[in-house]
Amino acid sequence: MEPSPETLPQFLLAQAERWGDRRAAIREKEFGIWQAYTWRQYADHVQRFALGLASLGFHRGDKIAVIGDNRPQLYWTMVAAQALGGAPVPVYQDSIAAEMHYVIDHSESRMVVCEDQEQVDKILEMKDKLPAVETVVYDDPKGMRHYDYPFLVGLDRVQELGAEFAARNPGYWDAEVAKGKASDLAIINYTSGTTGFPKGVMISHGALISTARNFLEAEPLDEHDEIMAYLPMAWIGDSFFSLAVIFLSGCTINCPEDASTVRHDFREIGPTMTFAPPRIWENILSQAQVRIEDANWLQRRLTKFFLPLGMRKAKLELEGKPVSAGLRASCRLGRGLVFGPLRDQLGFRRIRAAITGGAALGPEMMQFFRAIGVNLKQLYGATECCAPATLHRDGQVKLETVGPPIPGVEIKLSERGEVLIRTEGLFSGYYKNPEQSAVALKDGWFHTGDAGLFDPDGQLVIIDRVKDVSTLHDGTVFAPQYIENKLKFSVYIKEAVAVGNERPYVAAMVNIDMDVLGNWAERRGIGYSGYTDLAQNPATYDLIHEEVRRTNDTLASSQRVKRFAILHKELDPDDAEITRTRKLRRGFINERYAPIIAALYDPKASRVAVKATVTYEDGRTSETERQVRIMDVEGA
Amino acid sequence: MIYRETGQFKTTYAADQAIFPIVQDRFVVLLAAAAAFVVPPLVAGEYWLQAILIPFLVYALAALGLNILTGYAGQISLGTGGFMAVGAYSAFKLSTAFPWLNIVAVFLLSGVIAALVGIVFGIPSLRIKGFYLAVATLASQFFLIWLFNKVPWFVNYASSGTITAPGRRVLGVMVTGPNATAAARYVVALAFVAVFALVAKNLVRGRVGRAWMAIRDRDIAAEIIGVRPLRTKLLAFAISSFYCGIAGAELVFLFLGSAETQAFDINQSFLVLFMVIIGGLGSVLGSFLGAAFIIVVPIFLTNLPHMVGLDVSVALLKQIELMVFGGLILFFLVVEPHGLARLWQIGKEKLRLWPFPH
Amino acid sequence: MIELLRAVLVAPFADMAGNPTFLVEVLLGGIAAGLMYSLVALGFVLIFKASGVFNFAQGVMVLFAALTLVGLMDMGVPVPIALALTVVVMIALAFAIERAVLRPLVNQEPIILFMATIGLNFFLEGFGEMAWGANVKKLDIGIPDTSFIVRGVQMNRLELTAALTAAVMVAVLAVFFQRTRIGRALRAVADDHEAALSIGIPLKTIWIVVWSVAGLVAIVAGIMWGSKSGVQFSLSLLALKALPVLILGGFTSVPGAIVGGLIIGVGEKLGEVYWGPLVGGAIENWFAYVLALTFLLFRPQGLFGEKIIERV
Amino acid sequence: MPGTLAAQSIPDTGPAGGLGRDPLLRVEAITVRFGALQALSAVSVDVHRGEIVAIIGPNGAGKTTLLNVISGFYHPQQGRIVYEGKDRTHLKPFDVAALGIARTFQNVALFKGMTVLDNIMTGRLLKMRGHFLLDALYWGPAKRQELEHRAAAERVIDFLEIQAIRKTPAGRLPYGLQKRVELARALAAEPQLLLLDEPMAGMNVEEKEDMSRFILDVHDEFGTTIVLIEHDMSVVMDISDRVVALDYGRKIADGSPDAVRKDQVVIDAYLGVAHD
Repeated sequence: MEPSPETLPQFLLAQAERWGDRRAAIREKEFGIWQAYTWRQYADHVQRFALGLASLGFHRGDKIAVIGDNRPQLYWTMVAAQALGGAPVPVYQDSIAAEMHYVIDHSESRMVVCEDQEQVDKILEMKDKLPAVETVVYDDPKGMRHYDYPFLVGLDRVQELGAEFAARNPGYWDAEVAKGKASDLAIINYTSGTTGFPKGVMISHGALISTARNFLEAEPLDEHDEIMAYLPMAWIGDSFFSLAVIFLSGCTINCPEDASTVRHDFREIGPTMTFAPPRIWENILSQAQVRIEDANWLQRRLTKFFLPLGMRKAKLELEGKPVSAGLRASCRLGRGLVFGPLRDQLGFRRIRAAITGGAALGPEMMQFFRAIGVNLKQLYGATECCAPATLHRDGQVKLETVGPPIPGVEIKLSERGEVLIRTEGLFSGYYKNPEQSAVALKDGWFHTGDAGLFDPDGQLVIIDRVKDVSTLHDGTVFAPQYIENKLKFSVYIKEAVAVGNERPYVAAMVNIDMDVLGNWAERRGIGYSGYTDLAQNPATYDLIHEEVRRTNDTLASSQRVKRFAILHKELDPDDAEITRTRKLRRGFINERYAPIIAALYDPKASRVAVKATVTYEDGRTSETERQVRIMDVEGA
Repeated sequence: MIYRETGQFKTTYAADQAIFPIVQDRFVVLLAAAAAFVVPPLVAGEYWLQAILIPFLVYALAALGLNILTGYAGQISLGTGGFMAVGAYSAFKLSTAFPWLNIVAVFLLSGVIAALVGIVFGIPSLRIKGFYLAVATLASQFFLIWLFNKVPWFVNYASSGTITAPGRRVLGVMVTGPNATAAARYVVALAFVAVFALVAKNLVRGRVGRAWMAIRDRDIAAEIIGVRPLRTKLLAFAISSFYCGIAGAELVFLFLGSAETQAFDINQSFLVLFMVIIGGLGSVLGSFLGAAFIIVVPIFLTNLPHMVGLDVSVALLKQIELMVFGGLILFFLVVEPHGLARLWQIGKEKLRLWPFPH
Repeated sequence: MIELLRAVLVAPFADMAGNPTFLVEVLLGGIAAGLMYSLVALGFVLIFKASGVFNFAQGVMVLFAALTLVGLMDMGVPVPIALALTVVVMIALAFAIERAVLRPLVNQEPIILFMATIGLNFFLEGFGEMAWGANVKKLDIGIPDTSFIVRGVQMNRLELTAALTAAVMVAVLAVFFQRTRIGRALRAVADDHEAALSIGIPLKTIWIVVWSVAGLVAIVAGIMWGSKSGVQFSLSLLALKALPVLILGGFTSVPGAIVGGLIIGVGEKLGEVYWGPLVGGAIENWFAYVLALTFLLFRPQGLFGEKIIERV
Repeated sequence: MPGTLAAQSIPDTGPAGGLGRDPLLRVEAITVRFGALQALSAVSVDVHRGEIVAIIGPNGAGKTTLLNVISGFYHPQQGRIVYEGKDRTHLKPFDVAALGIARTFQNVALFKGMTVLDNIMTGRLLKMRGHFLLDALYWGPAKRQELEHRAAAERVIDFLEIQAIRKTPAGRLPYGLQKRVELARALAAEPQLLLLDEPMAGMNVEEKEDMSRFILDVHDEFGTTIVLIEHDMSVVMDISDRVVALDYGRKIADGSPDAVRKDQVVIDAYLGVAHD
């Protein structure tokens, strides 16, 4: 029999061999119902598209950029490229033109796969600045009936070419797949680097498969499991689960119909395992809280009674403390009346493992989801180690930690407290960037750039970015991200920036959560014309002041926020102030908001004028003049 | 609260457009249907079957018919009593003229005859709308009752002027006539209403139902996308009268045993109209809820004084009943114009969304 | 087949020509009955014209008025005071109806309001019976129900007074609607509740005024019907009789109600007397409808109603 | 041995391809009077297959009346409507619909009591064959037909991107969405000629852009001939091949968008020069 599978396409063919038409590999909500593709159909489509690519001149070592939402068609173009020994380069479809151009140009992609007219138009605009690109493939033909560019071709057309090609060279497909080796380049994920241009993380088939195997040892999945594909395809979180994990475990992946129907489709499928960054969990919680606030008297009374109980029980369990019989009994009653229905409304009824990763998650979030019976747990990792490095095990989930390493991963701390990772699943360096590779990969260990420590149970605790661990001018060390996460636990605060490096005390700049604040303002009859107006409203300042004071109580006195300001505009990836996955770009922020920071440290200043440049989606910018108030925090 | 809808995704249009897409609903409805066929015949006493359950089923069928015409097609009708009479008298004539004919066939045929009469009286509905149409249906009500009163042929020249249901068997069991047991009559009535409720539901959710609702909501817009107004309205009249015809036949053969035209007068039309309004216009379930409500309330009123111990004259009871009916109509129209069905729907919606409001 | 046609189309006219005095008498009977219908129809038109509500309960209001009057007289209350008291009762009823039925249903579709009046009809029937007892009572307020002969034709004093009062009522109402300020406000309300409200017409008072006036019309009709055929519950079915009248005359015109009533009254009597025997008699209750229907097919908006234009 | 890149052949209906041949719709000297009011007087307009014709003119110029005459609501006192070469003047609205003419209304005429999906499915009634008995049983060909047409309706939903509101009752939708659902219902009938009565009235800039894109997509994708009434001149300039201007029931201009815009008579009509 042929050798055991080493590359993703070989695993795909193995699964197709094993399940054939008996089980669905991937489902897509289209035209109102869930259309399923079995494993054999998945493999057929990949084969036909790969041979089509071959007939268009795609050969071993080539790169193909892929832009669009999570669609089966786009997944099988990625696997098709891998089958020919090439590598897909997924791109964030809502990134601005400059970023998209850099990734496609830097990765020297010879072909680009676009989901629909919107992406094709972006490529056409920058086509002359992309010499390497020879072919653009599109999936949804709508609106492009009159496009007659020689290099533009439909996905079905490519598959027709594939069928013809297969007829002409029968043995070609099996030969190409068999050539695949574990060390071949599987995918290049461009990280949304916090400094400078994104780096192209080269990941081999071996790395992806070994990490998947390690992950499945810690979190077993099989062909009965369902997972949802709603994360951006360019994020390692999606590539790891939607390609590696399903090919190894045989579970089924489901693609929602449209960005606007994700929550509804999530509930329809009721996945058994899901992975998402904190902002998705924050969205779910704040939406739920807004709906709970609007409920009638009885529902609100019941929810407001049982939820705190459930969260206290979850907190005790997370801290390993005993739970009193009375609390346990009332929570059992709560499960029937509130938690069960809540879990069902949010679509988590069948969930076995809900994993959060990519940034720190507030304790309130953890308590809420665990209270309603969702097994939410932390995962820590990075693109450079195919996503998972550590993972909470069931029953040993703790608040402050990100769990022990998963099997096959070693973690140690450098003298400066930096977390180092060694595993078979490490990346093979940054594409065309040996210097950065050398900095990150020293004698087999990957330098994460995160500062951390181990707790007594051997679980990793992440404090902050190594370079952001700052010190006040009197030398005391403080972790901005740690403070920011605590501030973000408040439902009213969407984003927070803690400053204080070389300064007398810690201060903070805050973004309010427009949905929740808007709802709060409406109920109190506070009128407001827009984001800035509500942000600078005295009542908002008092509310946020209360939140900051409450957070200060949980912080050591040296770490407490002495003064804060509410920013006049939301920190936005389009203004390059934060990355796509909402990580702060501190250098850029400190420079742009210098006037506010100065005012924070000028005791006399209670108000500062600020000039704000706002960039619109199509790149145009405009200047506006705003007043931002500064407020002292009592008892800090 | 009791609903768990996560994970019930649909992979075919047939599943998505099923009458009860949620598995919990399907389970409850099938259970209720099975119980309805088994439990009452065994458990319920003669009084319960004869005074409550059988009239409820008969009037539910009539309410279903009127709901199709007024609730779904938007054509007001005060002629239900007349169409029921047509059904009853044709059933009487058919069963006496062709004794060998199976009673089920007799019912269906009398329904068809009523449907033809319905079409004739539906023709004016093309040119006139709203109140004027109510007048046209009133004309049919008075004319039909007068016809059955005046022409002795309809009562086989019986001097008493009443029609009585002859004894007929179905599958060996006596279901009509003097010695048919209440349980047998109950099961036949239930079978009819169950089948025709399903038929009504199928019609309403398909092509025909959409044409009706289009005419009801915006007849101009309906016409412009190809709905032929007269054909659609007449179809509604035909089906509605078919249902009322069978209900009329059942009223005599399965419930009263014998009747004269007085049993089908204008008050019957109002009674069925109340059921449809209180039950909920434009809802199959509403017809059942309305029928149950209108049948049970008078019985409850008559028994209430005895339960409470004060004896009240029959006349006063009748007056109170009238006042209660009138008062209830006003109450429902003010509180919930779409009737019990909408209250039921809101209740169900609350359960499905618990603990969220939207 | 021919003699059937002859019997239907020719014979009745021959009989009419053969005995003119009898014909006149039948005609007079028809006119009298027609007037009764128009009085009831007038109440309908009034409320429909002023509030857009097709008040099915007008028939029972007539009964209610008659019952109150007779009830008071039985208790020995002298006629004029009884009359005054009945007026007060009817105005109180108008207040109650406005408060309980009309205000909550402002701006609902006409069909909802129509059904509300059906509910009201049943409620008042039960309430009337409970309050004043259900047996038939003779109503006599001093208008002699005797008849006299004029040139061989029998005239009935009561029917004449009824005709006179009807004529007076029509004149008063016509002036009321066209000339007075309230009249104009009434017509505005009938057109569109919200629009009327938006320009400051006090909807509440308007409705009370309208229903009170309808109450007075009901009293007059009650007296006429009561004294002619006694106060009993068939009176409440009057509403069904008034429908064809409204169809003929158009829902919104006062003269239409009177003319329509006369046509129906005369048509019914002639039909009953001359064509009735052909088909077994008692065609009275459905003949009016058929007459109205045939008329409706040619002029959907009735004699005087405005032409209904469907704006898209 | 890479194959050559075969350019994909896209069938070209072309916007004004059919100028030479006889028009799809010919409105010949139509006159419509309501009592004394002369709504339209001797208006003649030709619409060729695959064209987008905009009708402009001040309020009360007779634009909607013209659409109503074409769709069979009003029958003109004089003049003829010739569709595909045959005289169609005195047809009933549902016969006009059967010819493949669909329309939307100025102030949205949706079936409030039905969901968005049902509204769109009603648009497909003309395409559904009637076998009543099977409908009653919802079985066999009747059920198959229902599912086929559901799939077709879903394609329209996907085309106009209204997946998220598929099961909401039409009455509850905001104005902009109701307009889009009405367009979806008209498209579901797969018309040859689409009459749009102010499709963008009351919409904000973004909604107008979406609606214009949809109208152009419909024209490109299905080659539908479109006649639309529109006040917003920038929209008219962007999407129409030809512009017809009406004023006081008379046609005062008929030509390319630029020509009509510069036409002094049209400018006067809009700016309200005193009439003789």
